[in-house]
Amino acid sequence: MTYLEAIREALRSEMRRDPRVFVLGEDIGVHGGAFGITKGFLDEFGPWRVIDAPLSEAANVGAGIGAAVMGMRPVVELQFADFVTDAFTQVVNMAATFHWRTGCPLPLVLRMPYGGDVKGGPFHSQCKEAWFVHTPGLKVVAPATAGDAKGLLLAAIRDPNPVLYFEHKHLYRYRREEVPDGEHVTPIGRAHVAREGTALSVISYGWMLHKCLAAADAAARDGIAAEVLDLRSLLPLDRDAILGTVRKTGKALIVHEATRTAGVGAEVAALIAEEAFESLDGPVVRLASEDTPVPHSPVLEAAFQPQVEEIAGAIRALAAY
Amino acid sequence: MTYLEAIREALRSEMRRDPRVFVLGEDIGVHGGAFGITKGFLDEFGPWRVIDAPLSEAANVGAGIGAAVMGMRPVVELQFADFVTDAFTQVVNMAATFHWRTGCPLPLVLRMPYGGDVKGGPFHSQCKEAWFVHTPGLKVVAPATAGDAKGLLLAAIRDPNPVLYFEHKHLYRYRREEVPDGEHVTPIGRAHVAREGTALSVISYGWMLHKCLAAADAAARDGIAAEVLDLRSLLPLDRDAILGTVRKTGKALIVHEATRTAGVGAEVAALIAEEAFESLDGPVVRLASEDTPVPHSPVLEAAFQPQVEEIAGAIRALAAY
Amino acid sequence: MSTIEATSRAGDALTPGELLEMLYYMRLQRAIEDRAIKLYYQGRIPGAYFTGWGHEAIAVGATYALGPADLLAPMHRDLAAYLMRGIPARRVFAQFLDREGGLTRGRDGNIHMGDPRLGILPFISHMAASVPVAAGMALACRQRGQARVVLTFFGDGATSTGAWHEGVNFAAVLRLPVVLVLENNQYAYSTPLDRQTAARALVDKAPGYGIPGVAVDGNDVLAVYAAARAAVARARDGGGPTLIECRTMRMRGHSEADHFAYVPRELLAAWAARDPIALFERRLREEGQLTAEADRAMQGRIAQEVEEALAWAEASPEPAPASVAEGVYAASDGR
Amino acid sequence: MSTIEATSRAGDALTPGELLEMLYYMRLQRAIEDRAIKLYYQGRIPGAYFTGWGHEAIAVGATYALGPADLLAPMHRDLAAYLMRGIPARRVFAQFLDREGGLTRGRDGNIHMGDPRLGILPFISHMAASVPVAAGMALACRQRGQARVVLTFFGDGATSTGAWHEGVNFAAVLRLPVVLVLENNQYAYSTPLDRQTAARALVDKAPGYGIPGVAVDGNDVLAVYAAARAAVARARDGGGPTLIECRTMRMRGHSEADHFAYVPRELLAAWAARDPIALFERRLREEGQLTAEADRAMQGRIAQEVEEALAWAEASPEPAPASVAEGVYAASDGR
Ligand SMILES: Cc1ncc(C[n+]2csc(CCOP(=O)(O)OP(=O)(O)O)c2C)c(N)n1
Ligand SMILES: Cc1ncc(C[n+]2csc(CCOP(=O)(O)OP(=O)(O)O)c2C)c(N)n1
Ligand SMILES: [Mg+2]
Ligand SMILES: [Mg+2]
Repeated sequence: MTYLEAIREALRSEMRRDPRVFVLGEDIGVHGGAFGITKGFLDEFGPWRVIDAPLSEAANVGAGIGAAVMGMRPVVELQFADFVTDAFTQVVNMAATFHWRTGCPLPLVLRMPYGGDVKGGPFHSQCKEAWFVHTPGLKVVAPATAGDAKGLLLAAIRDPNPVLYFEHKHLYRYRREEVPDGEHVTPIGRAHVAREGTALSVISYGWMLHKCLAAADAAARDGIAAEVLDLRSLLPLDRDAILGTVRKTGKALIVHEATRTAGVGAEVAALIAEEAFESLDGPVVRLASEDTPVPHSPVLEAAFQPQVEEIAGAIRALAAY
Repeated sequence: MTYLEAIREALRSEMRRDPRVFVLGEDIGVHGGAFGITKGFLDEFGPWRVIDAPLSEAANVGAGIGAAVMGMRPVVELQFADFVTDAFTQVVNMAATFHWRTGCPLPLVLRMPYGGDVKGGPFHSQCKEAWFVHTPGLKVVAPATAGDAKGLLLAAIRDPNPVLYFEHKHLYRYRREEVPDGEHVTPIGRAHVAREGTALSVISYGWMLHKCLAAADAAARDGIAAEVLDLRSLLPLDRDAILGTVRKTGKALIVHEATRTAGVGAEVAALIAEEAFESLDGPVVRLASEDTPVPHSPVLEAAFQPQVEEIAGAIRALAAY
Repeated sequence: MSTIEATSRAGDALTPGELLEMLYYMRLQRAIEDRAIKLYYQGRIPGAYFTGWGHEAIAVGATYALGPADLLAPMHRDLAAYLMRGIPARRVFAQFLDREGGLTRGRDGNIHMGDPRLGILPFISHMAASVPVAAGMALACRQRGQARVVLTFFGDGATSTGAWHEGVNFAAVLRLPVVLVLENNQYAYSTPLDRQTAARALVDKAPGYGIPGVAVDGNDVLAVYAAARAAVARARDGGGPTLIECRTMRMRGHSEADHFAYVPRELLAAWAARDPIALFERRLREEGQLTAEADRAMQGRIAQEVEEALAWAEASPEPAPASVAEGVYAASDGR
Repeated sequence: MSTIEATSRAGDALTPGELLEMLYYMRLQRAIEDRAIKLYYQGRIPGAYFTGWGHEAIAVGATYALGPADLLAPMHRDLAAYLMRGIPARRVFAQFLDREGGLTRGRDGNIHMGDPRLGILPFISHMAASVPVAAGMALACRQRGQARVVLTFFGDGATSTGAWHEGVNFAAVLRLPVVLVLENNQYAYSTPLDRQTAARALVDKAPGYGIPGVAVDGNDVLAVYAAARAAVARARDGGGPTLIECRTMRMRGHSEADHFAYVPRELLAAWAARDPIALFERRLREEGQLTAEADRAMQGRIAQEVEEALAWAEASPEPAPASVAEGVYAASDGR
């Protein structure tokens, strides 16, 4: 099934399994959501579990928090992750600190359709996961495959903490994979070795993971065996997996779609430079989008984002270091 | 004069110099601001240049943007930097992208009273500068001394871009220094070597700079000559100064008050690990606040923040590496 | 237009015991705050200290209208509401002193406290941030078919925030069982009402959300109670939210560090003559419900409770520094 | 209550030439969008494409009330407003095609455009984010003693946002020269009005901000013009903001990708019979202001303009990939 279908199926199966789970967001009921993820949900679950909300992100996220305080398990859909800036206080101040202040759980999921290559421009394409990774009390996940889209959504819904689930819009229909049936839960905080290798470690997540895999294939034709690590969880990061792969290969290339400066790659690089320093046989290299807003023009966006060629080039350069 | 007085004097002198400069914020007129920075301004400049605004951060920042669009030079005071989350869309979407979208300048300053050791707790003490450092189109500065408080505020007001001016509340009255009279402008993007040394580089900013200097003094008594770099500007970072000091000493310890994960220190460490790798004689070490909200209890806050002892310990350990 | 001025008195529906209980909580709030102000000036309360001096009739009158299973999302001048819904005075003092026994165990300070287990949402600094959350709490009740009501307090300044607007609108559109109590104390920090809104009255905002609005004398505990009782009943019956504008005056500085020179002293004097506790005492005395003996007994009880509570709080330990990194994430949802 | 229903027609105050100019801009918007829809279905417009089909009377009627130095903060269904304030059609097409000749030079897409040099604030996606900015533009005029007015447009959905509330309140408190034009087209994407607000009418929000509110037929360009002209005059005279609710219907999908099955077809049919351009044409014909000859000439002119504009846009180059990192920061303020 597609990445999009995996999200839909995970959401539907959790709503069938647990009556506390419900969805809330703009245009998700009658219309089934801007991307059609909740199509058919209103008929199956009714208007109190599939809530068409007004155009008010702070209220919608806040209402999710309130319902979670009462023991429900809300899944709030942001129509585009970009609009979370209207709900920022609720996310980073109200939700993130709630358990720490009260000792009570806050089982809230925010579905964050994010990322570029959808001709969306600066306000429909952003990758701002680093903001939330810098916010203690939140968890942040970003599946790259249909299987993890399901597995991480199940884990997020069952987690007693606020989880930001970054679902990549370009992957919705681009990825189609076998997805295990039934109880397929991907634990939060566990990275995945997407490709084994020895020459260097390529660390990525989301849409860029697939470009990294393609670049690793290209490098393999030159005899370079790159290991590719899919982070999957961004907060908490899987320190053991990151340090493990770097200790194994001695070199790290970090690739993400978010803009470079102070992105998640900075944290990964810093972690490596501090804790795997003795294993390093080369600089910790980052490849990321340019430090600009996301351009609307496809021509510019292609120049903005890391491309397979560029990643392959960086793999070769680092391998040769 | 104190750090606080330096801010007041800089603001006042710019308002006298340039009729386009005005201040806007909650309680800044009749009352002179929560910290008294604009005391007397209403009398001197009148109600259209010292604007008491309603309790509405999005409107206040948005109004600043609108005035800047029209060629004014607004300085918007957030009562506490923590409340910028209510204005997030205006800052990161409207202001940050404005020049890029239009080619026109947006000379806006946001005054961000931030930081802990003021018994303020989780919603009056945060250090969230990294969010903005990850937002292309903004500039971010964080003076540690009264001189730079003045110099960077002059630079920020004269800059044609939106500048977030992080003024540390604990430093308001804690720091008292000679401040050069008149045209004393600290260029944005230039770090400052606050102490020369050869054994290792301690890189910091804001309130922690002073703890680093004290720790360096302590280490000096053990014969360790630490160089201390005051970043002053966080976006853009002074790459040359950072790489220069690390190339000189071969070791870097980064210290900040913001929480550790994905803080500005991560970017600095990543930069070093990528660009100064060959000069490194030891791991790039970060010392930062715990990954928790800022605790209100002074006992807990002391445990939360990096302390001089701890920094001195890290200096000794890294020097001995 | 749905705005009406509530003038009815509901005193008749309350028993003498209930009336005295209301007075007790008003006095208890005042007594705790009185004591806390002294602690503050002794430098024993870390950080800022906020009181609800002048707001006691609102906190007590509104909260008294709630049923046992109802929920509360208070603000920073409603101490009595916290006490009435089950938070003991000793934990309040421990909270003020940043002790382990405080509601937030030293994590947050002053009146930023609550207890979800008791149905009390803790307040955070960002004004009106509780309003959408209160709507969500009401939503959960509605989803489960529980006839519970959520009462939330906020200030005149808070009505200018986007969070307030969005939260009220959300509750109104979904006809959620929320009671919206506005504590209009004429100022938001130093900002007077006419710099906060150009509306003739804040209650005029109600029709813009399609909800009833009512303005009451916020210094008259029974008027507040009557309006809240009607709003609670309406909410419980599926009638959706009501906005209750309670008009009062903030009788001290914004926080105790604030000398509030910006407030005209005549304004304060005029309101001081209408102190909500004194007004209610006079009425109860005139109606024979507060005898000199009952009065003395209540005062004695309160004095003793305050001192015992403070002693308990002072004996509560400081939080352990070694625990600083703990408690950020819940390990399980406990259900 | 300050809300009144505007029924007056201001047509008398306009010359025949002005009336035809209004029709011209309404038709020009329609013609450009008509052409752009074809381009969209040919896959030549990258990303989403939004039209203002049905909104033309609002865009033109309100904008026509502005003086030469006035300012505009439009939304995503107001193409005519951009054109009337000086943005040439060729740059609009270049914007739609993401070309270097577009207003944002390919940086932003579709109608996210403007030109501060022409006094037009570019719209961004976040609904109502322009409203506080419009207030700030008006503030700058007020600070400089300029008698300029800022007119801003927003949708029914946008009124639910915190940004809208805060911006309107800010403008009202400072009595800034802002005209607030609400394009109530019954839907926000798939969300019908009764799921957006419980208010009897959106214009009922005005008294909550202490500003006048007026509701007009948004398909009657002269009714919109009359209301806007009064509001512009009031704003210019220091009377502060006015809320004008223009009632219309979104006649196509939210964007061209949306099949809007959620809109009852009878509703669309009812509004289709009241197409704002057809209504105005009929009136002008009946009153003899639009002769068959003038009509043909205007249609011809528009057709030619559209094709020339599109040709220019198509000849405009794609942005240079090498320029991708440029233009994030201004080097100087150019003053
Ligand atoms: C979003 C936000 N902005 C600013 C502040 C700073 N602040 C704290 S209380 C206050 C005034 C609150 O006024 P009001 O809502 O009327 O409540 P009152 O204190 O008068 O009871 C301000 C401006 C805040 N807490 N939250
Ligand atoms: C803050 C925000 N949330 C969600 C969206 C997604 N979105 C784009 S347009 C729209 C509906 C807008 O409705 P309205 O304001 O009535 O304008 P209309 O499109 O009907 O003219 C939505 C939900 C957005 N752009 N901004
Ligand atoms: Mg108040
Ligand atoms: Mg609409």
